[in-house]
Amino acid sequence: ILTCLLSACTRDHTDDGHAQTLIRVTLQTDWFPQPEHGGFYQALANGYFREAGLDVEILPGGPNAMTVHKVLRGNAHFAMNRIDTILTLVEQNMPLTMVMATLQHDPQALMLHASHPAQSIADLDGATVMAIPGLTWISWVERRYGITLNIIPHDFGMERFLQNPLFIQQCLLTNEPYFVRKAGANPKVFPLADSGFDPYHGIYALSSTVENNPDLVRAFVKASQRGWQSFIFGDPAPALALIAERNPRMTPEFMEFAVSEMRARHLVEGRPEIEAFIGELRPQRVAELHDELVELGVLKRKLDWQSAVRFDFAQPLN
Amino acid sequence: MQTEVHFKATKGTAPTVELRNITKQFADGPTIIDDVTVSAAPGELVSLVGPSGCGKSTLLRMLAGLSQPSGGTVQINGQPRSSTDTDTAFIFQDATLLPWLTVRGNIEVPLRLRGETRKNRTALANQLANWVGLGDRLNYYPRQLSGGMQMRVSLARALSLSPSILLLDEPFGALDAITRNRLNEDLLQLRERQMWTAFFVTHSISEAVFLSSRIIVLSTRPARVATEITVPFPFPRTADLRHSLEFQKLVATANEALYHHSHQELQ
Amino acid sequence: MQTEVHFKATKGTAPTVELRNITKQFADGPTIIDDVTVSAAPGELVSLVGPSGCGKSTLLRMLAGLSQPSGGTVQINGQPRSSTDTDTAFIFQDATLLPWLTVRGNIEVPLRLRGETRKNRTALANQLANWVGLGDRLNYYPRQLSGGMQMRVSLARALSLSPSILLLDEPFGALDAITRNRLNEDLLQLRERQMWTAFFVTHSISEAVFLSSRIIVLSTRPARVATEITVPFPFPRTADLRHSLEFQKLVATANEALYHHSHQELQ
Amino acid sequence: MIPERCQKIILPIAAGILILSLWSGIKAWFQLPAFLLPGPSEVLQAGWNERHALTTATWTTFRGAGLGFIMAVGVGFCMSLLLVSVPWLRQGLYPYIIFMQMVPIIATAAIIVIWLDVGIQSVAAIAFLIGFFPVVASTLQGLLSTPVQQVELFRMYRASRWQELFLLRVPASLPYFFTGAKIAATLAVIGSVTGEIFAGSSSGGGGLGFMIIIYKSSLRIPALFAATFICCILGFIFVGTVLYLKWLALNKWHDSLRNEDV
Amino acid sequence: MIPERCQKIILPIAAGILILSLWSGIKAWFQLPAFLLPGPSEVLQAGWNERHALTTATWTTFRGAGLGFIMAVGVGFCMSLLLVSVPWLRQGLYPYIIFMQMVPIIATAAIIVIWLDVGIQSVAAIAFLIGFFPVVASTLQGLLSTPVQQVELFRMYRASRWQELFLLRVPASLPYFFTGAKIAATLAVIGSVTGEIFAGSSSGGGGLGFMIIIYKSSLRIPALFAATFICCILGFIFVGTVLYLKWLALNKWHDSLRNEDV
Ligand SMILES: Nc1ncnc2c1ncn2[C@@H]1O[C@H](COP(=O)(O)OP(=O)(O)OP(=O)(O)O)[C@@H](O)[C@H]1O
Ligand SMILES: Nc1ncnc2c1ncn2[C@@H]1O[C@H](COP(=O)(O)OP(=O)(O)OP(=O)(O)O)[C@@H](O)[C@H]1O
Ligand SMILES: [Mg+2]
Ligand SMILES: [Mg+2]
Repeated sequence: ILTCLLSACTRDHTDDGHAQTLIRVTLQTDWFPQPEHGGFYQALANGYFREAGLDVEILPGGPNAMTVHKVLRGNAHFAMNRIDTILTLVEQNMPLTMVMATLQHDPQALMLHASHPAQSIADLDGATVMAIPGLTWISWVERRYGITLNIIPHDFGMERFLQNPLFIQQCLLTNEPYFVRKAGANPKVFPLADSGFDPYHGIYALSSTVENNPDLVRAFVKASQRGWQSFIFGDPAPALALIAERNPRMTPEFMEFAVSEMRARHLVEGRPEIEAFIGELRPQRVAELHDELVELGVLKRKLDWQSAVRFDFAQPLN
Repeated sequence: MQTEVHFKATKGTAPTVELRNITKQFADGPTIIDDVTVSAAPGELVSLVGPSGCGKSTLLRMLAGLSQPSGGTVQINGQPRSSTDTDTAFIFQDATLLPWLTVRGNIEVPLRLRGETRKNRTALANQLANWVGLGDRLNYYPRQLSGGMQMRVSLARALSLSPSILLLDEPFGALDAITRNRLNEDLLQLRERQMWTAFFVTHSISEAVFLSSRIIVLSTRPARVATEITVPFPFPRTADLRHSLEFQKLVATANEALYHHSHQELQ
Repeated sequence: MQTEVHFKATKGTAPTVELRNITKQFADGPTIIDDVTVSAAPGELVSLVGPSGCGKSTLLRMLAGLSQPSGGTVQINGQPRSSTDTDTAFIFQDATLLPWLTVRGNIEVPLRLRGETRKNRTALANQLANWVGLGDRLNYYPRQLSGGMQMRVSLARALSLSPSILLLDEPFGALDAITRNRLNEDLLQLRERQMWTAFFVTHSISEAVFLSSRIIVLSTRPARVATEITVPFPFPRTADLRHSLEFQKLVATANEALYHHSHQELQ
Repeated sequence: MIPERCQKIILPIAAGILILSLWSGIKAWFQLPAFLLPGPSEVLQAGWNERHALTTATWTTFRGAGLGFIMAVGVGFCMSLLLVSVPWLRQGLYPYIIFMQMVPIIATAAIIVIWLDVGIQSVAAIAFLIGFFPVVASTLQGLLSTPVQQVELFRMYRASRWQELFLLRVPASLPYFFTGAKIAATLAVIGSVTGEIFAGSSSGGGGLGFMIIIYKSSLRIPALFAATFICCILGFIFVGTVLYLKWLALNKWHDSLRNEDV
Repeated sequence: MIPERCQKIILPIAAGILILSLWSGIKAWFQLPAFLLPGPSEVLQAGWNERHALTTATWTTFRGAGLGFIMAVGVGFCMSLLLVSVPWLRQGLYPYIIFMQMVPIIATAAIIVIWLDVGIQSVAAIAFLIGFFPVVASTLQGLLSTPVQQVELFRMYRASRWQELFLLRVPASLPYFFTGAKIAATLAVIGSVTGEIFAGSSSGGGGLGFMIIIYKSSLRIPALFAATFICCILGFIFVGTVLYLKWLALNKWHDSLRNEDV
């Protein structure tokens, strides 16, 4: 049932060979259109998908949008998530496979007021943090630094941060700091990546899609890589225009901030020291993460993680 | 100036109705009715009189199948009554009108339940409303009616069908003497044309004498048949009967009987 | 075996009550009451009789201040009535008991409202319940009472205070003749001890003659004072009065008057 | 004295003005910044600036809530009829209807989105789920509260169950039904907004719940208040409609509407 | 025939078994994996595995919901009394009570939490806000539906407003009140869970709402179902209590409870 839609596409593909017809592909993002999705919009705007024979539709997400289920039910071909989530899902026998990275580094961070005495996450023992309960990083940092955090659920707002000089909340590097600064606060951020918790953000699909349609996946990955390449190193304007069109609340100023933050922190292409390329998934990093997750008890058992990630789709662009 | 009401002729003939050795007790309370046996021949109108609270309404409710006797049986044409087997009209002690329906609507209720066509319903409701003197109040809601008017609507409603059994629980109690007498006479006329067996609860002995062929006097705590008075006047009766000496005499006798037999413990 | 009820003595004396040129019209309807003027001297009991639906209850409601006349005034001791100025007890045409209270609770309602102590309340409720023949039903809920019993509870409730003005809307209509007569007599006795001015609506002319000093006969559509009958019998009256020839005669005359004056258009 | 009709308009307006000045007063007194409590004028301004987005959003929410509300009232009403006519069904099923109602929207939303996918159908389903029980609870109570005497009257005339239901119990239960419908109307809007928050999507223009999340996550509190305010007005329209229908149905005969001068 | 008492127990159990087998049946028929629809046994298993966390969570939620419910019923009841006694207040304020109900919690959550801080008080406040209106709507309708004749009786005896309210209108409105309370009981648990989503805390063990987000964000669907199921049971206890109190208050005199054999 799940792949019904997909197989229809496939037949389309084989019947018409390399004719003009484009293959319809849907990409489910994890939030409303925003610069963090820039590479895909860039690929769309600059026609990279089209050139790869794909007619890509990018679906917006939102808080609590159950994107995984969309993929599982075959309503979306590709979706975004962190590798640690994918591993937990695979642990529950969900047939998912990650095919490329979008971000080499985790954009999540903790946001504090600059005046806050803490200098790193290690100083936060016993602190109250507004975060999404149940996320992997919480147990990670607790374990890593031997601290306990008092988690209060995230309300997707920043009013309480502004109100309370000792308030700490989970944020995206590219997002909340901009707004609170604009509201007059002076925030500082502790990127979670600094704690060693640094999962890939990536694109995943149903394992069956990956196995049955490697060409489609390859084409999609390649076009996406091109999009990201152009977005980060070239002119992001086409993507930003598209994003602004679909999400009118994206102001140029905000998007500029987000893009500059992504560039400055090398979120997409990776920090120089790891010598990665855009879209790359590296077995060693996945293996390390997997082991740590098992140790943390986030994963209850060891997985055959190689089957959850395909490293061969993303190749360096020449 | 009475309006003639053209009721439908009843299909069958009136049934025999019998209460046999009825006793009644509510849950954990005392026995209310103790071994009451009363019967009405086809087409007969039997009056029930007795002190307030003795159990008259309860007897009618059992006749209607709305309440089950604790002992004894209710028989109709010799068969035990099941609640749905005979056309019965019941004029409750209080009018029990539906507050969201107008006079017309309330009178039409039984006809609607019987699936009568709109045209028939309207025609009959008009006639009946005129008959009870409410022809100009057809569109009033119950809350706009006086107590007596409400009872008259209830009467019209009960007679809109041609029931086989008619149970009347003080239908004329809230009416002035003149309206009451007129309706008494009309009821007697109706009796000639419709075929029903009726039980009639009243507190007016003269009304009982005028209308019925037998008067059952009940005693109280518990209700028992104290005495039975046969009214010998032949039918059809007319208004003039009331002025006859025999009538007056019988009313006096009946009053005596009621006084002696039913109110012992109250005196 | 009547129970003596020891009512509190009324503080003041009974007031004069007057209806002056009262007219009444409901919203967009016809005129119901047209220029009715009636008065009752202190301590007098005035009966109102008239055809069903003529406007008797409406008149009482205006006397009670529950309804405002469209024209004319209600005066008490020469002052326009405001709805809260005089102790008034009203026995409604239907019992209007509170379904969640027992007989005792219902009788006690006015006493509770007056802030009577629990002890006094209980004592008086017992007496009154005995008086209306419901001494053994004190813990019954209204739904467990017969129609007549409910009216008697309503009567006991009305008399639990010693009102200055007593308005009775067919209080005995649902009672058998014997209970009715007894309560009539009790009411007359009470009248000697409590000081109230009363208006009494009834459909029984003999009851009206027995109880009141004047009978107002109303006509209908609209209600007007058709005629007034003065009852010459002196107080205190006893049950024997009913058997006197004068009494019977007056009842007959009054019936005639009612018949001639109030029912023209119905005939 | 002021005529009654005018009072009914003047009093709420007066109360509104009072509330507005209280609002401004509190803001001024505690010197609350806009992100905690924006002033009325800021909200108005933000609402005006966002008018295009908010108009589409309102329309989307309106459809979701309307659909959910109509379903809640319709299905709830039918369910009450069913439950009152079939006692064993009532005894067997009623506990589970209560049960179902307890499922928190956040959990339901997740499951509903999984089953129905994101979109108006999910939003409507959530609004339906949340408004359904009040209708059933109220209407059922009304249907069961029909005076015994009236029921007996119908039994006397050998009314079919059908007739007893539609000619007697249903009209007698109307005051209760409308109370339930009023509650459902309130909950429909809030339900659909909450539904959008948890299950909404921006495709096809998100609804008010979607806008609320967007404003909240970009710290545009005056706009958030404006969107909230529109939710209120929307709900108000729903409730107003119910109240008007109630008036139409009951004013002729029911005490509650002649009792207004208590 | 089976005695009535037994029926009241047997029928719901039978229905329960039916529902369970339907559930398993659907799962088996469509071959649904656990993340789409976990089977009853999986849910049970997950619930058992999580029993410690869930027990504390249940207790937390219970307190929040209980407090919120008591406040909703208490304040709602008092508010109805106030609104029925002061007509101009009713006309002026009622629209705003409806209004207030429409505010999605997410919009006010920040303010509530800033004022009251995270913890049971905020959770209860949110539960209160959600359950308040149904009580007011139902009770007010009941208070206004008192038969005119009974009101007149009290006026006759020059009952004070106070007496009219407490000796007449309040008892007369009980059937309506309990309907409202029943709805509020349903909403209290939902409210508390929603409250925890915005104002919960992991210290002192988060409530069921908190657990639900955890399970949801880590995609542990069977555990999510188990937590939801406990919400239902909790709500059931609330509603059961209300129904029992209703029975105590009404069985002596009200038709709805003698009508059960319809
Ligand atoms: N709210 C109302 N709206 C319109 N008409 C009304 C209203 N209340 C009463 N009436 C009319 O007023 C008239 C008098 O009613 P009322 O109850 O006073 O009669 P009554 O003399 O007490 O009759 P009964 O002896 O039958 O009790 C009736 O014709 C009735 O239809
Ligand atoms: N549900 C009940 N539970 C207990 N007792 C009841 C119930 N219904 C009626 N009774 C009792 O049954 C007796 C008879 O009542 P019923 O209504 O038959 O009297 P009645 O003869 O019609 O009196 P009335 O002339 O006053 O109408 C009364 O004593 C009453 O208290
Ligand atoms: Mg009776
Ligand atoms: Mg009257």
